[in-house]
Amino acid sequence: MNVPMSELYVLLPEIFVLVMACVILLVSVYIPEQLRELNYQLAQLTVIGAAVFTLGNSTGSTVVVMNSMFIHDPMSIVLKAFIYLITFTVFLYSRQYLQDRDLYKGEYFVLSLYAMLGMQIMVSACHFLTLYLGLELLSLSLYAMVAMQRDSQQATEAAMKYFILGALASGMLLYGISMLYGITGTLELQKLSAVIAEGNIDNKLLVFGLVFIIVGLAFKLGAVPFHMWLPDVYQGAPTAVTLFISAAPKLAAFSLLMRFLVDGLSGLHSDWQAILIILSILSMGLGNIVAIAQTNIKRMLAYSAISHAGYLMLGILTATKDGYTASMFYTIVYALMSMGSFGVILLLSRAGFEAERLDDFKGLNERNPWYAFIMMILMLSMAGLPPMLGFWAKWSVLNQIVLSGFVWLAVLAVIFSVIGAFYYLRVIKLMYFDKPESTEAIVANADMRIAISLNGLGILALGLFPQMLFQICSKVF
Amino acid sequence: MSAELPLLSLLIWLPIAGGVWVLTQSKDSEDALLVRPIALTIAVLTFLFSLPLFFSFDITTASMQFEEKLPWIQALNTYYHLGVDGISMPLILLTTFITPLVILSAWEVIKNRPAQYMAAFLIMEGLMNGVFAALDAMLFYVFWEAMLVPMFIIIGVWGGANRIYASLKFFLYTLLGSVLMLVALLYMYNQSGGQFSILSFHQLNLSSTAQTLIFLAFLAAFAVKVPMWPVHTWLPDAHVEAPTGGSVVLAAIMLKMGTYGFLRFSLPITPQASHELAWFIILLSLIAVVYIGFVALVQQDMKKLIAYSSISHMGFVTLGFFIMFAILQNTQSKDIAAMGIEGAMIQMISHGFISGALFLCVGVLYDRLHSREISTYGGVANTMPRFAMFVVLFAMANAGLPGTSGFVGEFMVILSSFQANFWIAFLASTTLILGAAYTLWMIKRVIYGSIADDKMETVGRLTDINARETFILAILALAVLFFGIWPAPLQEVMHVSVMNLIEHVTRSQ
Amino acid sequence: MEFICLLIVLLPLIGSIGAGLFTVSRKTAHWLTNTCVGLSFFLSVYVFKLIVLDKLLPFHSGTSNELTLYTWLSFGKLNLEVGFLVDSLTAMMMVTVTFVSWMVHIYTIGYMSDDEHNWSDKSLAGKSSYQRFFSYISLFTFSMLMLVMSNNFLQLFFGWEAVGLVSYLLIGFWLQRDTAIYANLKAFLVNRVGDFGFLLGIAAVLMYFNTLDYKEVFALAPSLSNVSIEIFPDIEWSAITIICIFLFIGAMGKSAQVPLHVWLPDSMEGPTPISALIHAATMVTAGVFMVARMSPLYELSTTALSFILIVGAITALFMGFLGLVQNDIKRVVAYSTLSQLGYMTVALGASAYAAGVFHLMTHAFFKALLFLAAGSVIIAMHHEQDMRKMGGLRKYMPITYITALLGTLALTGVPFFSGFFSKDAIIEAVHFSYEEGRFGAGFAYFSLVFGVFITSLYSFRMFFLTFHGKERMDEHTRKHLHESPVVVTVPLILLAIPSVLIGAFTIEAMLYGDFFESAIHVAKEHQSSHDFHGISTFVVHGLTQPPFWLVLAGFVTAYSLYMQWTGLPALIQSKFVFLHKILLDNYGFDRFNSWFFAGGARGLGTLCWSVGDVKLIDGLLVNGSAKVIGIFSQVFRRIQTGFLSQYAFAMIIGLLVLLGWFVHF
Amino acid sequence: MLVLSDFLILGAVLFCLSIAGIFLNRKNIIILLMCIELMLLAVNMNFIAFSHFNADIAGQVFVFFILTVAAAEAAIGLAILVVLFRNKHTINVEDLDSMKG
Repeated sequence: MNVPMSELYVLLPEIFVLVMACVILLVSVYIPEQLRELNYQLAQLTVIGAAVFTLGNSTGSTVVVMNSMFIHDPMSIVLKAFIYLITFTVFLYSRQYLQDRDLYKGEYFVLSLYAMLGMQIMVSACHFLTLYLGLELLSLSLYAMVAMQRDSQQATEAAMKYFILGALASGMLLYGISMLYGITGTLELQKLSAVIAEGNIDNKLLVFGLVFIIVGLAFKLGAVPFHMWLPDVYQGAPTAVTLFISAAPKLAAFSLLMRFLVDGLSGLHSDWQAILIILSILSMGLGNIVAIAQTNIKRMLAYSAISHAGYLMLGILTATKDGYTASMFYTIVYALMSMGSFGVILLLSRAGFEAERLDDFKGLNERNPWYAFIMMILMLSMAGLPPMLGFWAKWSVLNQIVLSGFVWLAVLAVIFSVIGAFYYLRVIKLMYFDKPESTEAIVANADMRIAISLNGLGILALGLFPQMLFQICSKVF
Repeated sequence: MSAELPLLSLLIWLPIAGGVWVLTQSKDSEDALLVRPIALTIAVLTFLFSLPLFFSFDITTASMQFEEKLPWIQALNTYYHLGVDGISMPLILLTTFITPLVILSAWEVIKNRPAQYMAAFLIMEGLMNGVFAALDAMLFYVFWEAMLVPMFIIIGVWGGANRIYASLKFFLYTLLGSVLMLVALLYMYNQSGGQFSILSFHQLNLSSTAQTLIFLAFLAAFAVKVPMWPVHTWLPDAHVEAPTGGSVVLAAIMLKMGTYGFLRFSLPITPQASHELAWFIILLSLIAVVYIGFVALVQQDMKKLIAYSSISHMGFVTLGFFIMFAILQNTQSKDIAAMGIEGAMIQMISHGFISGALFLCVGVLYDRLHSREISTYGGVANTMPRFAMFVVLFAMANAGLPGTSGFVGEFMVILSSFQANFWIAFLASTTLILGAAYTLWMIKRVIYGSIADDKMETVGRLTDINARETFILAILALAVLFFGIWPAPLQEVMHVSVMNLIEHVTRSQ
Repeated sequence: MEFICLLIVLLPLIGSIGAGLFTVSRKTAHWLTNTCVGLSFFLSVYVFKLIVLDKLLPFHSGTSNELTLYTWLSFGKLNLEVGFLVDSLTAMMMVTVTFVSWMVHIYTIGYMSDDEHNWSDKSLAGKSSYQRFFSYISLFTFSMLMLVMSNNFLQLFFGWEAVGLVSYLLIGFWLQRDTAIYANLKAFLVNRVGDFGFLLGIAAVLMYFNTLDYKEVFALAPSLSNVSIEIFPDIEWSAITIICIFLFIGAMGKSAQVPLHVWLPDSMEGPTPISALIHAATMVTAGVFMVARMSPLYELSTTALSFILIVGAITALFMGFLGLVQNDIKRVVAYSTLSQLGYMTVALGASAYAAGVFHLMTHAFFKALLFLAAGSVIIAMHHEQDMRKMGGLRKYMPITYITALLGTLALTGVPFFSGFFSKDAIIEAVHFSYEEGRFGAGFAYFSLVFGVFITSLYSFRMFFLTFHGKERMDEHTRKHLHESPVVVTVPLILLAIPSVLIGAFTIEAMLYGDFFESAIHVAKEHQSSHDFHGISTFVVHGLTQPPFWLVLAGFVTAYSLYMQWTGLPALIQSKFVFLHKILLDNYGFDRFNSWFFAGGARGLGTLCWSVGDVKLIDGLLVNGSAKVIGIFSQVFRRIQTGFLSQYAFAMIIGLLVLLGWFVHF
Repeated sequence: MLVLSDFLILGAVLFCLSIAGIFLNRKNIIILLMCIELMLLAVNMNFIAFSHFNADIAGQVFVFFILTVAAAEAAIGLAILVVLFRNKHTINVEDLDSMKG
């Protein structure tokens, strides 16, 4: 079969990333110690290039290529754009940290790039096969990245857990896919929804498949009760990796939900709506409540991630365009916030010292008011307090569920968010009200400082003027 | 009639910008000598800018004045919409009036990171002005919530021994209230066809169940802020732990936001529910007046005592608001209803002066002996006669002595509530006795008496208030006396708006 | 004229501010205040002349006796204003107040001259006490004038509480004395209890008349005579009665009527000039004045009048008894004041307002005189107030002696002395209303008449114990005994004159003339038909009446007990030890109050706080919920066991639950 | 003659076996890896059955991909296992509990 050039052109970013990843892999094998910067520079170059290619081809129209396996639509463009942005920033943040820990090798970048590639594919997949492959590409790279710090017991343990459970989850996902395939006889999402729309299929069978698929998705998203891997992985993985896991894949997971539930199974929305409600309530509740008891900030943020997954689903479960917009907005905002928070953790960590205990934040305001301020913005934003960006994220999803009549769910959500506010405030409390344990200055190279400041201030500025971001998201659907 | 230069925006952003600037001045706390004048200048400037609000205010109209309207987030159809009427304008003036005093009161007292302290207050001033000036629900909510943060920091950083507990309690308590309000706002946003203009909310006609739910949601937010019994327990803790300035702002301004909310949201948006649940609010208010009065009586900590007295005074405010319905039922006289509401509003303002002044007085003592316990003192008048004079004056004002602003509000509220129901007035009037009892008993134990021998080293060595402190207290004393002797100017500005409010409420029932 | 009236009020205020707020020398302080008050006295006299003698209307170029200064607040039709109403009653009060006040100002120069001794040397407050004192009494004069000249309830209440404030400040003037600061708190709170009723009364007035202006209220009053209010479910009260009784509760507080009298004896902790000015002559009579002012209302409710009658009678009699057992010279006078206030109140209750006010005036003079005399004695005795340590002062301080004698005679009501006329008038009135059959009048009549005996008994007892008999003070004091300085004696003399004469001069005008025509309104059926045939006949008639003989009896008893058989009192005391206890205990009022009200309130407060706030609301609800969440989080984190198999298990369970929930084959 | 349901049941049984294996097995991680392979096989069984009975080739293509991924998965899994063993000197599932709560 021959693929026309135009279709390849659509695939250009993915191809480019793939090629570059392989290049870096080879380069990193042959270059000597002192040239390691090269990996980093190449990796960043790759990301930038991919961004250029993607945005360069961002006609508002939707293109389906590769025998309707690969879709190129506004949503995929926006999500990819943010994935690039996040990956770029993640590289920037992690640099120092990796150097301190002798992880500043090719692997990290290669694997991240493969993971990014996986996400790109997931984001613009419109066929079960591409979805599955993208997912696996992402997951496998992540497993490896978690285990990358070979001498760390925790890291390897986390990797193991992540791997086993991940495999289990994708197994279930596959099983669900196979079911749907069997029932509908197609693997294409559009066809699938069309077939369901005809409505001469026994709903029960579909729901049977649906449940398996949702389990797979919920695992990726870290929704209760499929969240178990999340705290351990966040805690165990090297912070640089946690940073990556906590940010970009959320976007991919969101697109996964969208592709499966909305593009594919919109016919069953009454069913998955109910399931999502249950999952989101559980996630918001358990995430916020258990986070209170944590003493390790990475673990705390893990639980907060779980609760955020709950809020994230609120938008989708309304099964309306505005709902999807809201959820997308939420996901993007969350990714940015979480990136910032882990960035600050990286900032405080030094060679041989992981700033993972909450107590490591004690008296940060005295050690360095500026970073304390940034962290405060991030925490307040996570807590969903105006005028931070996080507030508008919560606002948009709440607004959607109120609009679609789930006022009780909204009330529940805000009450959980108040409970959640407690542990974010505790971080602020530690930074501002307590005396520092160590007084040594915080060193970071300029690009890092600038990036983290931009990240924090961006959260604030976008919080004051969220118009732009709202528009971007609302254009998608 | 909007002024040439955007006054309200100025009142909001000048302090905030100034605060940020002050923050940047603070490399270390030594160069504070620079920081303080800057902060003070900004605060005073803000006050000066707020004066035109009062003097070029048109008291013949109930419509919004000094309006500003810019698109903010088109996606949500919310606007940067500011404006004041007779209800909000006095409160803005109160804010701009109190803040300079607060900053002045911290002059050489705050040694630990003064820049951040001053900045926090300036920023808070801006945010509070925002709350009072906002005519867009979302804008209002943003200011309303954002305000918590500086206060949280102030209590937590410069607070007393138990400050962590107090600050978290303050924050979460208020947050819990306001998030419910957020849901209500969202609900109305959808009801009103996707707009956030408060004034358009006033025009909604909601089903009675919806009204009740919305009313309760608002109640959750405002009752906590006011605070009304039984959600008041954060206040004493917050006051006790907060630094003097914090207590002043908290008591003088923040509490007013709750009551302001009732006027701006609850009454006009859900008149029917307000009417149906008025008895409930009145009940809570009376409990606040009587029960809290008794509680205040037995406090051993001066700040706690004043905090409790604030709660009981705020009980008068809520009473004055919601007695309206009963009055309109008994006597169709809207004037009397207005009397109740305006009395309550005057009570808000005067309580701002009085409680602020009392907290400053406690602060004066605290700065000298670092104790808030009543038992630490006794016979202070012997060593600080000038101070004693002020304290007694403010205490009397707090006890509602005619000729001081403290009297006006209580008088009007009692007079009007008598027309609603004898027993309400009866219970409300008990504050005459209780208020005098707890205030003057404290005065007796702190100010009067001879200095016990074991206190010769502490109380015996007290130095009388210096020029700065005298100035602050004198200004407040003047305000208290002026509005006590001639409250008309204050009442004129609010009258039309209040009448309009009453009209609106009665009409939309 | 407007300007003059304004001046009368403001001069004392200016004096007060000048002496109080600015640091001035003692000289400046007393000159300033004295001139101010003196001036306002003369101006008052001028006004009195114009109004009473020339029968002019003061304001708006002689067209009205009402003047509005400014609008305090206004709601639509309802205006709350500050203004003056100056008629004969007001004018009389103005003169009395300013005169007594002026006297006291002068007297104070001498009395407070060595005030430093009352302060511990470290106390800064002691340094400026002299100036402060003048500032206070001038402030009092201002407030009192505001009260009497007011033309509406609002301003009345203002003055009402303002005098309360000053009294609070002055009772606690020696703030180093625990007794003093206890007394002033007590005084203020008890007065507040009264004001509590008063305020409700005002609220009721506003409700039924929809105005607070005297004139309008009085005009509307008759039309409301049959409006009724339902305070307790289905128990109807006449609105007027409610208003009157509530207002009178205020009067009970200020004018120290049983059971709100408890503050007055303790108020003697204040310096003597204060006791004279505030707690005898002027402030305590505010209640009487108020009721007289409200006569158009009270006339409409015999219920209220009877209530007043009975309260007054009880006060008059039982407070008199207490005077018998006191040894503190000032306390004797204080209790006599209480009982005299009872007389006035009874007069009001008998709707003989004129008589009441008449007695108010005479009493103001002679009681101020007695207090100042007592003060002069106290100075001489170096602040020793116990009569048992006095005696035989006559030869040391003749002027004081004479004036005190005159005062005593006036108080006991010996013919031709002012007290005689006023008291007889009252008794007459009560007798009339007894015939008229007003409820409680009989009791009142009896207690007043018997009260006369008591009065003369304790008065002469005090007189003899102080000035006659053998000298019981210690050597040191005796050596330094001498007549008080001129600034003290002059006021005594100046006060003695009216104490003796004023009654005879003014009785015709005030009781039987049209003096109060415009001011006081008495319903036809309540007016006594007696008409006046000149002083002499009045006196002759008086001689035939029991009161006169009772005065004599009192004198004789006192003489025989305290001059002749001086052992007797002790004997009687031991015989009636129980009775004596009760009297000393002031019928247990104080103990009851401090146990029930003070203690009860504190107990209730503690309960509300420690149980209600701390335990229930804070402990259970607030911290409780926080704890619960904490517990939850501890429990839930257990789920995260760290074992792979459990993680997998959780997922499987989740899967199965979802399947079970949503897939039903 | 075999019908679709037979294959599906077989697939289901295999799937259940693998799941049971994952959370019943408390000892050896290698067994977990095997279970995962088994699970993928179960899925493959489904796919093949369906694609055969639906006469649609896509299912079988999918299976090839699954097999490939499974291989990769196994590789990574074993790699992690080796690292783990080097650190902990055990491959006992019970011992992977350093992080909890």
